[in-house]
Amino acid sequence: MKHFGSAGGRAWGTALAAIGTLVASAGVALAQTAPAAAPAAPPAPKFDSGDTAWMLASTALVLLMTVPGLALYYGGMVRKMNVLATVMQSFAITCLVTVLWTVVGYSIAFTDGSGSTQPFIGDFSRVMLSGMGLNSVNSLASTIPESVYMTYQMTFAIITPALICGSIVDRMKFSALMWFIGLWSILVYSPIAHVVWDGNGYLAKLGVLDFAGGTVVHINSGVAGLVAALYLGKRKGYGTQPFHPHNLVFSLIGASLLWVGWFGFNAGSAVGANANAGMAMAVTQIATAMAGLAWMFTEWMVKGKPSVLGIISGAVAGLVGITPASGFVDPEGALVIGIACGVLCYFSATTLKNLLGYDDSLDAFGVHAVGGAIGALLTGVFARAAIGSGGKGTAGGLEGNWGQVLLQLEGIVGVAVFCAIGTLIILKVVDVVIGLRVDEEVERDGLDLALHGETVP
Amino acid sequence: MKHFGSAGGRAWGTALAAIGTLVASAGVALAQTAPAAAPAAPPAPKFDSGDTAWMLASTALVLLMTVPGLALYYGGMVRKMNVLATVMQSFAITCLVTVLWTVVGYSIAFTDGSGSTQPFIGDFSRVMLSGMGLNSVNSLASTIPESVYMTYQMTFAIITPALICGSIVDRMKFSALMWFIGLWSILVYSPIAHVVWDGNGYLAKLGVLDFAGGTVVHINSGVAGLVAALYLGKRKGYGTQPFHPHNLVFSLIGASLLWVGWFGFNAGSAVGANANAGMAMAVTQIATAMAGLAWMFTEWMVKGKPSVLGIISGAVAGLVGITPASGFVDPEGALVIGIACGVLCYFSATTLKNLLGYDDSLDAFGVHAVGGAIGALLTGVFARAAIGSGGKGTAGGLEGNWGQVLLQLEGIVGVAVFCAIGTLIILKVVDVVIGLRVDEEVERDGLDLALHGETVP
Amino acid sequence: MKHFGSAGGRAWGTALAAIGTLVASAGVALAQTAPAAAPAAPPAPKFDSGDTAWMLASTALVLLMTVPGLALYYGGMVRKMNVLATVMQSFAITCLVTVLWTVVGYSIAFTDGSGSTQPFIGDFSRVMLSGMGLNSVNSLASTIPESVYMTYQMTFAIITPALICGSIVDRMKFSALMWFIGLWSILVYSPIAHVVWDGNGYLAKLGVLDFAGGTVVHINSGVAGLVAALYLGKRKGYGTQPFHPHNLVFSLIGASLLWVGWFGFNAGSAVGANANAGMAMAVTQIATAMAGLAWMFTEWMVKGKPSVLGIISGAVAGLVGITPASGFVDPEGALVIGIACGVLCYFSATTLKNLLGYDDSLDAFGVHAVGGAIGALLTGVFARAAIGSGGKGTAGGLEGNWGQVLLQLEGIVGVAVFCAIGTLIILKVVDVVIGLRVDEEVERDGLDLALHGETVP
Amino acid sequence: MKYVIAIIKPFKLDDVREALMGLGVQGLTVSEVKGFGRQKGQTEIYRGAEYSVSFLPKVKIELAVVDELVERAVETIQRTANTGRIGDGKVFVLDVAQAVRIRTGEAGDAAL
Amino acid sequence: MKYVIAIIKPFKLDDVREALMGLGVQGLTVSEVKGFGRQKGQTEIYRGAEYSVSFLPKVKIELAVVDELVERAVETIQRTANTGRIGDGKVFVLDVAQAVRIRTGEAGDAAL
Amino acid sequence: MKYVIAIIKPFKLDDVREALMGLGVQGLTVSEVKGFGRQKGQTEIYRGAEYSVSFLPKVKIELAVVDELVERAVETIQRTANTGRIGDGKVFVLDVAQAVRIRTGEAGDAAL
Ligand SMILES: Nc1ncnc2c1ncn2[C@@H]1O[C@H](COP(=O)(O)OP(=O)(O)O)[C@@H](O)[C@H]1O
Ligand SMILES: Nc1ncnc2c1ncn2[C@@H]1O[C@H](COP(=O)(O)OP(=O)(O)O)[C@@H](O)[C@H]1O
Ligand SMILES: Nc1ncnc2c1ncn2[C@@H]1O[C@H](COP(=O)(O)OP(=O)(O)O)[C@@H](O)[C@H]1O
Repeated sequence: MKHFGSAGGRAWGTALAAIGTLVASAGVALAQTAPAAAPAAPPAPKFDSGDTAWMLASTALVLLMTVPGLALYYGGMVRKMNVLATVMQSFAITCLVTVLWTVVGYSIAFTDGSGSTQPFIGDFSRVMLSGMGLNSVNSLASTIPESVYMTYQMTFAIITPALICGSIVDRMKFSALMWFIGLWSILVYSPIAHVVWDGNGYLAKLGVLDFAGGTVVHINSGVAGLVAALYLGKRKGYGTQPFHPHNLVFSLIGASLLWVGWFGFNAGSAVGANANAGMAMAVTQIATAMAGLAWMFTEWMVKGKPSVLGIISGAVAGLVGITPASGFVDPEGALVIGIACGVLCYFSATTLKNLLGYDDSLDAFGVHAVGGAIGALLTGVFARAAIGSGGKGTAGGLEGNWGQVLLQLEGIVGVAVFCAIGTLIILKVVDVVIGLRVDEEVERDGLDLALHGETVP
Repeated sequence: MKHFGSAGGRAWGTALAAIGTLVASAGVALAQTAPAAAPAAPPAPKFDSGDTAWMLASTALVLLMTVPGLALYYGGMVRKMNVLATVMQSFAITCLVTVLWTVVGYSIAFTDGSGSTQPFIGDFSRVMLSGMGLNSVNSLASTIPESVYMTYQMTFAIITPALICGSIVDRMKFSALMWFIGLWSILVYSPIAHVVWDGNGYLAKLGVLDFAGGTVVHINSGVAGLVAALYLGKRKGYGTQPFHPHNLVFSLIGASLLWVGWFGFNAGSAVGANANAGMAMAVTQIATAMAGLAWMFTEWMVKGKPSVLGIISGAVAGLVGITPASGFVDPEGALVIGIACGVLCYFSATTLKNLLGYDDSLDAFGVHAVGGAIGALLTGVFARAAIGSGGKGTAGGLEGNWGQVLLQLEGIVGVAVFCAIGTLIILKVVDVVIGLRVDEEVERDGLDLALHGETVP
Repeated sequence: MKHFGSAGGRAWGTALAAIGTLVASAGVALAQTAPAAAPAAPPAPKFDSGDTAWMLASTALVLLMTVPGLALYYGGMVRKMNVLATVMQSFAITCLVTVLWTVVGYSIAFTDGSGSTQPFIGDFSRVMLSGMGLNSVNSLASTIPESVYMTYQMTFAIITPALICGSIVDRMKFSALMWFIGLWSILVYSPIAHVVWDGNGYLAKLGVLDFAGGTVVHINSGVAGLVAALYLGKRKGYGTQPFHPHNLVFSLIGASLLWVGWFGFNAGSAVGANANAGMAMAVTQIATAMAGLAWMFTEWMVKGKPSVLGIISGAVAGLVGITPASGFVDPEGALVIGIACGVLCYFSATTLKNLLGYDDSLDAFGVHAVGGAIGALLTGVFARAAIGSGGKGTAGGLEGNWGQVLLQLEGIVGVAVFCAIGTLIILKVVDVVIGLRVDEEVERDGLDLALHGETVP
Repeated sequence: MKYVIAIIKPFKLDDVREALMGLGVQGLTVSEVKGFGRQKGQTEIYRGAEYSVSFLPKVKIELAVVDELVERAVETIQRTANTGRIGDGKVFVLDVAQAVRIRTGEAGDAAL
Repeated sequence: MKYVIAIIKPFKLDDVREALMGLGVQGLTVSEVKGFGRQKGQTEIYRGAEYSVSFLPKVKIELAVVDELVERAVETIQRTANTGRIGDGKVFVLDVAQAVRIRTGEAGDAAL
Repeated sequence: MKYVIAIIKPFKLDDVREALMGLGVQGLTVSEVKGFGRQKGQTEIYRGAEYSVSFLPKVKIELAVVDELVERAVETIQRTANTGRIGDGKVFVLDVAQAVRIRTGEAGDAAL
């Protein structure tokens, strides 16, 4: 429990200070550009071609998740007049974050850093990817070229902010979104990725388990989504007018591509083509399917009909839930995680949301934050020593180590709080400077024509 | 010829008995759950990272075939009012079969089994995937982790029953479908997979060649589809009202993803990244393209116009036909198989169907069973010793071994008969218990709204 | 500069003669069919399973680019009445070129050839892929089976002519297209692939850098497109009636799949799972995103709104531009190439096209030829010795070797001129024999129903 | 001449068209509409939100007919489109002041 | 009986329908149309081409009402669909010669 | 005031709209419809099944015009939409009892 005491509090305070430093020094670093000299080429490392092959493929798979996967998943759910604006968000974020990650994001997230900020952010040695040559290696991925690892992680940096859009569709200005996401990517995503995944990261050192991004990607995006939804307020007509999803066939394509791409996400997080990757793929498949069925049957019982939107939402909830667990649990754990995510996310995206009355439009919070938290906690319960880290992994509660569940809880709370504060500040700044929300008339007549000058038939 | 004599008859009789045993003992096995103790971890096997990489990727590719591939291929062909119900079938089957395969399907299909049932089913040692750890290996795939092989085979177990839906769209209850497919997956698919692919399988031992599932997947699903179509009867208005395909762009996307994913299906069936996989990919591409052209030109000559639905149907027919052959034939064999499948499936899905008058709605039988049978037979003709099994393969008829063609025929007939009987029994049971067909009014006004409470624009 | 002198001129003259020889001897070769005897199997080569795994995956990825990627990218942009005709073109070309490549295209492009034609075409030793067995290897890809390399290159041969269709949609007869593309594939594509990529190729020997096809694929298809657009003339109503794109969601799916698949295109061109592939993937991602943003912001400034069509066009322009450069430049070079392609292709597809008044309908020229030329030139500027060929690459202008830029220019001009002449001749022949353009009424009422007997809703 | 507007259930379209042809009607125009009436729609559910579908898909047939045919046309539509269930639809008849065939410029009954 | 045709802005549909129901109207038929009028559309841009959107999405409501209700129905539509901005649309009233309920064959006011 | 309903070939829409504007018409409403008539459709083929397309895509234009303009409007439509080929369509003219502009409440000719 000690992590929740003052030590933990201080640590997270330092985190905010670290971000302050980041903002300040980024300007400087960018001005100087990067220490241009690539380090004198060390003897060429011997990469594993099989691991490299799988990570190249995984990178493609994770990119597929956002474009066109997420674009379609979200695009099919909004009203006809906002379809293009919605798919545009995913595509533009893909472009924007790619460039920012190249410029500074990767450096913040995945370099060592130094001194007191080291647990929270890296350093600027990879600004503009300087020094990343054919022979360079990131210590987190020793059997593959750094260029592959950088690009692979880039695809995670892309999808996370794109997920947030589920909460703010139909009403946020495109220009404001670009600013919001740009700042959020650098100031919230990169630090949290460092904290959780880098060897020096605060939560990594504590021993919080997050195989593929339950906290970094899903709780992070889901909480940011909720904050943004609350800040923006409801859509005009929400709850009174019918908001007919444009075309659920698009959403089904999107969900399917998310599923397929998620193999790259989870099994790719083994950073190699090995038994860990294989088991991660197996449990991902199992939890996803189980959650799809769980949501479907719950809805069938509660509402009388199993819907397409229901089963695909359940599958996505399962994918989210298994994400932190995928390198640590076995098929039985996966089944339980699947059921839990399917059932609980159903209620969080329907009953809970209606009860509390916020307009988390496409349930980025209700599915991603809730599912991510369930998965992160259950990772603490179901982690098996014989599964993690090539067989030398951390035990979870069922194997006697209940302390892991508390650790997981600290991870969840830490990420959620930091993210919420960071998101709120950024939103406020962008709101003051250029305004977040479109005009009432634009919202009423649709964003597609007003913001992008295009329409769908 | 002896296999068609009494010995063969007895063997297939035993098969049905084996299934009986299966049904009986499954309950017991499930009650005891699995022999929990994972076998004392043997020394970690040395997996080939390249083979593993390719099989991970192949698994993703084959999943892509069903969702969204097959969902779209079928979904685009039905009338607008049934589009969501159709894509729902593929997605829900993906979820359902994943869970069943985890619970018991894999164990039945891909464990050794023992005694007199060994040629027909495995045993229950992998129920709940118990004992499948990081170091375990399936003897059919010695260079990759068992978790990968299990998941890879799972994707085959998924797509096979999903294919059946082509015969029963527009009129089957969703609840009945779930029961039908669930039972069929366990009682028909798993045994047939064992019979054809497991080292101890009856047809495998006979020497029937089926590289990637011409019998197990295509004849099996196509015959089941025909039986289901005959059992259910025609759709209301079939032949008299125009059944306008909703959107052939969706079908084209689906066919394309089937094609791309099929590389995982056929080249993946080499279970490694080797020259066999390469040749399987090459012949798959060639036969598919040839069959697409063959169907297109046939239709162009017969009907006066080359259609989108025609060329994509032809390509799928080619993919089906090359499936059993893909590890055994060379490019010239692939061209012949392509032409044969394109032309003959054209006539079976048009002339023959109209002649016989059954409503195999989207031609699961006309394309998959017919194409699968053509491919299986021609495998016997074109198999080349220098291509199969890394160069030490079985010769086909053209290389003098015409007996192989008879063997292939036995495989086709054996699978078809077993499948037809099993399917009929399951349909009858489900029909009696909950009824198979939707109400007339539901069928007339569309399944989307009535069964799933959703519509497409 | 000498390459532009008479020597260069003579060389290109020989090229045309070589093609003449080709046409003449092809008949003969095909008549004799191939020298059937597969060469006495040499000792089985030791393939790298990781390299093979990546190349198998890459092949699937590049196929994904054409079907359904390009089909949708183009299909979404045309008017509703021509959607099916447009997607049909991509699909049918995929089938047609696969067969032609098998029969003769691969042999022309990727065998050694001999004598004076060697710099321009290969020989007929691989007609019908004869002699390509499990153990054969192409010298350009020594660590993988030849079957994989052949199929991988086939996917390039497929997408190139499919790209041309962007210039001729809405008005070319389907039958004429089949003839045009068939002849073009054999007489233009295969020779140019040989010239640029084969070790004996004229431009390869000169030292022109084209990693993944900036000249072979993009300049080639773009120039052919322009010639065809000029030859065919404008669409009826072009410039006066609104040509509303049917559905830009389809185009966005298409562009996304192009992007994802392009990893196979560019990183696959490293022909292995190594650091070169990794760097190629990284710079591809970066240039694409940068170009997407560049086009979007340019349009935003010029026209007042950022459009979906704009950002996806920009991304494709970036993909095109980085193609020749992807194995040679670092991330900073990629950013510059991205900006240049995004901005310049914007103006070439809008201002320039309107100024000159040709109807390059979906901008195959404006994006592919222009983007390809920009990329090819900037490859000469930004090539870094430490990036190319596993670290032993060619230096570009910025590293002092400005001569490379001239070489690149020769490559561009050589390919463009040869392609233009070849394309024109083929168009003329097909026009005379069967006519290129549909009837006025068919054009007005839509190609879907008239040519293919189908419609979209 | 009269202008007949009929709102019917979509699956009856072909029957009605054929019946009218049998009567000698030479042309008609059809559009997809949504109808609101006594017939109640089902409920669509999207995650938390439920919408009762107040508008049901219907087909609108419009045809101009010569006065002599009107009565029989209306009666034919009524009979053919009838299922006896709520929501079968309506037929309305309006007066036509003038009619012209675009191809020829013919006016009046000759325009049909 | 009169036939009322109203062209309104799409987002007003539900309000208008409810207001008419309040008046006792039992049924109506709706279709999506495109309107051309004083209200000018925005510009759509596709690469080099710019199209000023001359047609704007509107909704057409058609309903037959008994004579007594017509005035109030028209007034209700006018009031409810009104935003005060250009492009609000129009209401037209036409005479009905006859009406039939398909389900029952009832004619005249009883058909509604 | 009259209500003009014209069924035309889709590709003629822009021409007709412009011609009517030239005449001083200020507004009109357009919808996509399917027409059945003398013009025969092509055949659609889906695997084994062939459907002769009896309904062809047409565009319906509706516009209310003041009495003075009616004749010229009809004539303009007829002339502009004419291709001389079968299937060019029809123009029907109906009487309008009342018209209201929703934005202002103006009635009669002032509503247009
Ligand atoms: N007053 C009306 N004016 C125009 N259309 C109407 C009117 N009343 C009903 N309709 C149309 O007729 C359809 C059927 O009407 P409804 O009241 O549901 O059943 P029924 O025709 O059996 O009385 C409605 O969906 C609507 O499209
Ligand atoms: N004369 C007309 N006949 C039929 N419909 C009309 C006519 N004039 C306008 N409309 C319809 O009404 C809509 C609104 O008209 P508009 O002139 O834009 O604004 P307002 O109604 O405020 O005068 C148009 O988009 C069109 O659909
Ligand atoms: N009696 C009618 N009532 C309403 N619409 C009609 C009628 N007759 C024809 N139409 C419409 O006009 C279109 C053209 O009619 P058609 O008979 O094909 O050719 P034409 O106008 O040259 O005689 C039809 O497709 C249909 O939409």
